Amino acid sequence: MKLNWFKYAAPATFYPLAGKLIPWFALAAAGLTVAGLYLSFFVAPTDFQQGESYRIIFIHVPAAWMSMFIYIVMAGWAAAGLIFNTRLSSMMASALAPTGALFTFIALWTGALWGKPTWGAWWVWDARLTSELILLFLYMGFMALHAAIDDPRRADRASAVLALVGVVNVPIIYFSVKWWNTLHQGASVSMTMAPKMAATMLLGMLVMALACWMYSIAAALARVRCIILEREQQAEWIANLGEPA
Amino acid sequence: MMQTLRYVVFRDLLLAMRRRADVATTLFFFVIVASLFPLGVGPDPKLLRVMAPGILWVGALLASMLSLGRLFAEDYADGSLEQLVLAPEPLTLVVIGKVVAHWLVSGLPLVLISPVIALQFDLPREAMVTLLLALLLGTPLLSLIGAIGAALTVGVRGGGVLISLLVLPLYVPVLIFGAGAVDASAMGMEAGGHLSILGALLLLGMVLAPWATAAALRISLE
Amino acid sequence: MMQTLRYVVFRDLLLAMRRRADVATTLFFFVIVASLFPLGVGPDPKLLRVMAPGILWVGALLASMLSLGRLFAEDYADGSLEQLVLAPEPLTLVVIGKVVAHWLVSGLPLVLISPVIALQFDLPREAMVTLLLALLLGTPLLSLIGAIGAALTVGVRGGGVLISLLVLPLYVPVLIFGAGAVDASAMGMEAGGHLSILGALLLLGMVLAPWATAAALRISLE
Amino acid sequence: MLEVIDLGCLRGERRLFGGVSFKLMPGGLIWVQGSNGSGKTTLLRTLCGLTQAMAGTVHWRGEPIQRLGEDYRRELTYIGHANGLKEDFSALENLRIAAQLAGQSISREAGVEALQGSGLAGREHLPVKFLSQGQRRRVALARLRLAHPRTLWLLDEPFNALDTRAVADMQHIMENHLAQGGMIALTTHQDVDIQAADTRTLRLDA
Amino acid sequence: MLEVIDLGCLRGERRLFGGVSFKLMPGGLIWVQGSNGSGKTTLLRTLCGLTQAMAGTVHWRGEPIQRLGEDYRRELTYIGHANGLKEDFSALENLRIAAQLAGQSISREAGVEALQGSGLAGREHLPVKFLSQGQRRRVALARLRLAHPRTLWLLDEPFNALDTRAVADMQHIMENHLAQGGMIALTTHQDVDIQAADTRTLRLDA
Amino acid sequence: MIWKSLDDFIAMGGYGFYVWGSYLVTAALIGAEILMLRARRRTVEKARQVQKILSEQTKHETTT
Ligand code: HEM
Ligand SMILES: Nc1ncnc2c1ncn2[C@@H]1O[C@H](COP(=O)(O)OP(=O)(O)OP(=O)(O)O)[C@@H](O)[C@H]1O
Ligand SMILES: Nc1ncnc2c1ncn2[C@@H]1O[C@H](COP(=O)(O)OP(=O)(O)OP(=O)(O)O)[C@@H](O)[C@H]1O
Ligand SMILES: [Mg+2]
Ligand SMILES: [Mg+2]
Repeated sequence: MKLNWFKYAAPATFYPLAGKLIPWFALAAAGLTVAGLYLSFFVAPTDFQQGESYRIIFIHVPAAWMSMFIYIVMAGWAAAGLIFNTRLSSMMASALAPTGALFTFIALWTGALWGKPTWGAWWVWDARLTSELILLFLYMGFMALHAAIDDPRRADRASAVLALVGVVNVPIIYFSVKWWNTLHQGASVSMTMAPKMAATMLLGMLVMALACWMYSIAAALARVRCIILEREQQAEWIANLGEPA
Repeated sequence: MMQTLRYVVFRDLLLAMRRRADVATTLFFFVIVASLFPLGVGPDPKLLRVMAPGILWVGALLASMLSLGRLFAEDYADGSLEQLVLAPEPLTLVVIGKVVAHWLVSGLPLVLISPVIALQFDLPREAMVTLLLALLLGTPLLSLIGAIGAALTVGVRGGGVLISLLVLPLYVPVLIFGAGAVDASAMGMEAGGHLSILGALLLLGMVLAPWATAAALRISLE
Repeated sequence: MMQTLRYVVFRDLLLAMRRRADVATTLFFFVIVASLFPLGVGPDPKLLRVMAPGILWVGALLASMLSLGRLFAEDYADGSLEQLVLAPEPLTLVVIGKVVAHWLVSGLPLVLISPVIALQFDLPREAMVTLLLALLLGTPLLSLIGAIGAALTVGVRGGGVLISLLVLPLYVPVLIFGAGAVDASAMGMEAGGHLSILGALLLLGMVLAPWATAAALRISLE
Repeated sequence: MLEVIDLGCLRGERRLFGGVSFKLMPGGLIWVQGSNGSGKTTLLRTLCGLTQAMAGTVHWRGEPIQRLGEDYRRELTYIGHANGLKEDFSALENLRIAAQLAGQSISREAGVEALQGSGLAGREHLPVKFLSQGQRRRVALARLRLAHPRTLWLLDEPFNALDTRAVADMQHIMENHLAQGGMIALTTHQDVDIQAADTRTLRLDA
Repeated sequence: MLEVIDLGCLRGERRLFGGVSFKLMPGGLIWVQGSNGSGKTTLLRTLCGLTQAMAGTVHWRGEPIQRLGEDYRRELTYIGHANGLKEDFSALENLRIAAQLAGQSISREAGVEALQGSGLAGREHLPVKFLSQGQRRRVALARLRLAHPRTLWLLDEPFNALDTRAVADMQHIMENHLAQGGMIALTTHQDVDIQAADTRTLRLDA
Repeated sequence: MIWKSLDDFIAMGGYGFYVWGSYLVTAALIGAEILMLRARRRTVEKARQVQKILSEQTKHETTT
């Protein structure tokens, strides 16, 4: 029987490559985190309005950014998998989802912890908060659908359709929530920060964001390696991989 | 082509007629959700008037979502979905037919009964008209979006609950603009903006959703 | 006897574990419904605080109701309900087992997550405790009542929606006393009265519902 | 021991069968025959108490089965048109759980053995939803291979979807059961030749 | 006209079959054989395009069926394990709607006739949920009795649950179809002897 | 230096609970993800090992 082995070829070549890349990204993530934390806690000055509570920003904003970026990247991979029928793309998509959901949760969690001292409430139904919450639901939907379908190939393709529908919807949701919120008399507080962000603050935030990037890449690569192994147990190249390290 | 569309709509409507209880039940569900609220919240009329658009729309959302199970799951279980997919017509057409039937059975009745419920909540007359229009634009959109979720969960056991996780977040814009329109109108403002956005979303949905649904169905049947 | 009970509970829990998504999904459904209401009604925290008990209870009602489909319908469709009825033990016992499993899967998680949602709506601390207690008493009652409806609609196609028609009116007392308790507590009043009525209803339900469910099942299988 | 007296059944406004009487003694097999729709399934369901008869009674060891209730069900295995399997459970789990609920708890090993005997070796742990039509039927029928089988077997088209080897196997199992004093009421449209001390046929559409 | 080239299929991690090749010409019958779980259903579903093959192609009149799409489906009737009937519709409604959707609209009379031919006289208007297992199968198979049948029939265990008379009837219908230049791919565990110009068997678990 | 002492650093100007609550939970979650990845990796490797042994056995059996 002749199988379309070229479909499997991609994971076979990617697997060792990913293995080599992971340590570098992990290292970069660790280094940048140390640098970022140093900037956030020891260099950045105290905010004259919010006091020290603002230091949550250094984790909150990068996490919020990541949550959105990762969704888009994930949908991109899913689309590639759907269109070109490449297995690796779909695997990348499902490898990204948990990390994306994690950052979404972190953004929500840190936001809530920031909200209590600044607004006096853990949660307000503000546009940004609400759309972030919905983003979490979208991630959960993606993962739940993927988990609910047993045949991995089918699961890949079904959840790819969902991710694409979601990507069309995320901007719509974002703007609708924004508009919804401003049309009403509005929440009693809004998210305005100190007038001008100090340069060091911005720098700290950027370094932390970069660290998050590196971490996400490393985590996604590590997960995709697991997925490859799980799904391609039968393939010959896996049998020839040799002993695990 | 048009004929196949007609047959599919006819089939699903006939099926709904056979279980006449079903149509009534979606309606009833809507009415009950709308009536439970005053029970849960208390009878303050001012408060109720403010809450009314939101409650009505959430009720419509949930009612529409609950009836999504009927869209493909039963056809899958008894093997007639296979036969539909094997029909010598584009699957998109079949999907459109089923969505139309779904809307006629579970969307339209809500639109028609909504004025009565609006009365219960003492909504002003203009708000009532806006509510009717908004539901007329919004409920087909709910059916269209819901069809994608229903197709994705076909054959997935426990799909009934999963569907809600997939579909409810996607319903959010409909909810916001729908409730926003009624709200604006209840406060004496212009609701045209909201309604035209709803209309635009509906157009977008009509173009994209059947196609995505057909793709999802094919994947689910593999 | 106890053994059969254990087997039934074990079976249904294992089934739920196999579709792990299901448990999480009921939970998420609850969270999503609770989040939809603010989207419909608007973000005013004062208004939301007033509505919170109602919203939470309606969410719990719907989540519990949605998962009723799993109770008997699937067992009926695949023929295992017949086998359960033919088990050499009283049917009431089997029913109790299934209700317990249903509550563990779809009631208990709601109770556990409710404080988080209460936080979102900014409920005061005492109201949160009352909410927890009320849900702890109320959700088993929802499962018990729901089982009767589920048994009555077994084998009735499109039963999923019909069930809501049968069950929701019966849920109303639970809703009223449940939301009432939280409401009272949020306004700084004593919630004990409401809670003890809930408790009494629960006792009544535990005695009557399994028996009624068993009878309904026998009739449905004829 | 199973005595059916003048059993009759209406469906809708249609008389399905009437005046059905027979006795089934230990070691006895009754083959219910009849064309499609003649009421074989209805008869079997009545025999196990799932359906109420319109006329006549079913006695087990001299007592009406309604009165016996659980005591009757404890001596009976019914396998209907539907397999009664949970798609998400593996074959082994399905078998063990079905046995437990029927009060015939079995060990893991016994379960694996019964499944292997049914030709499902290597698929004991595969969720049933992945099994083919015939393999599912085999899982359902594996209950009949357990030690200490129930006395009375009511089997509705047990050979449906089975391949020829599996049919022969089942036939063998039934013969064994009968030889050990069991009783079987059976419907099937296939021609099988089960050796029993006391075989009779009952035609419903005669 | 139906040409299958080197078809292969994996399920889970299991190779179901591979290297399946055959040609089916007008008047030809192919009987797919194999024990339970050998992949017969999977093969038939692949032939009608419901399942994607892992390897190999299926050609119809020289073109791959994926490319033909609707044009292929217009020449094919597939009847699977599931009957595809709506329980709430009567037999007649089921038959007519199935025919309409398949692009073979028929009149009421033609429908009644086909059902009566299937031995369902007097039950044309009964909701399918009241029919017996075999009667349901007959309703599904009544599609094969319509005038202007499709060229290619893919039948998965068509004789399941049918009584002997109905099996003989179906056999006759198939022979007619083949005599008129139709093609049939069939799976069944029962022994049937269909007369065709060109009969071949394909064993999947050889 | 912004901080006068370790206590001062931990107190975060009275916002310690919120700031550390954010950072520690984040660290815990990321740590959990890493651990879960490790565990997943380990199970996969183990499964592979078993598979390998099994396939070698069958190879052996077929050759003898
Ligand atoms: C649960 C609560 C919260 C959530 C879900 C949340 C979510 C988000 C999201 C999604 C972003 C990125 C938006 C963008 O880049 O356009 C963001 C940025 C930001 N958030 Fe939050 N947030 C929360 C609470 C807070 C609180 C309480 C504050 C401060 C009082 C805050 C301050 C900021 C700031 C300053 C930014 C950066 C804005 C920018 O880059 O333009 N957030 N948040
Ligand atoms: N409500 C009803 N009205 C009229 N006839 C009915 C009704 N319900 C059931 N029937 C008839 O009762 C019979 C039920 O037969 P049953 O299922 O017992 O048949 P069976 O002998 O097992 O057939 P098969 O060989 O096809 O399995 C069918 O002929 C059916 O048409
Ligand atoms: N995910 C999976 N993992 C392993 N095996 C699988 C998986 N999915 C399906 N299978 C196997 O694929 C086969 C499917 O067979 P198919 O339904 O085509 O059989 P069949 O020849 O029609 O059998 P029957 O005569 O019983 O109808 C079964 O043997 C089943 O065990
Ligand atoms: Mg029968
Ligand atoms: Mg098959």
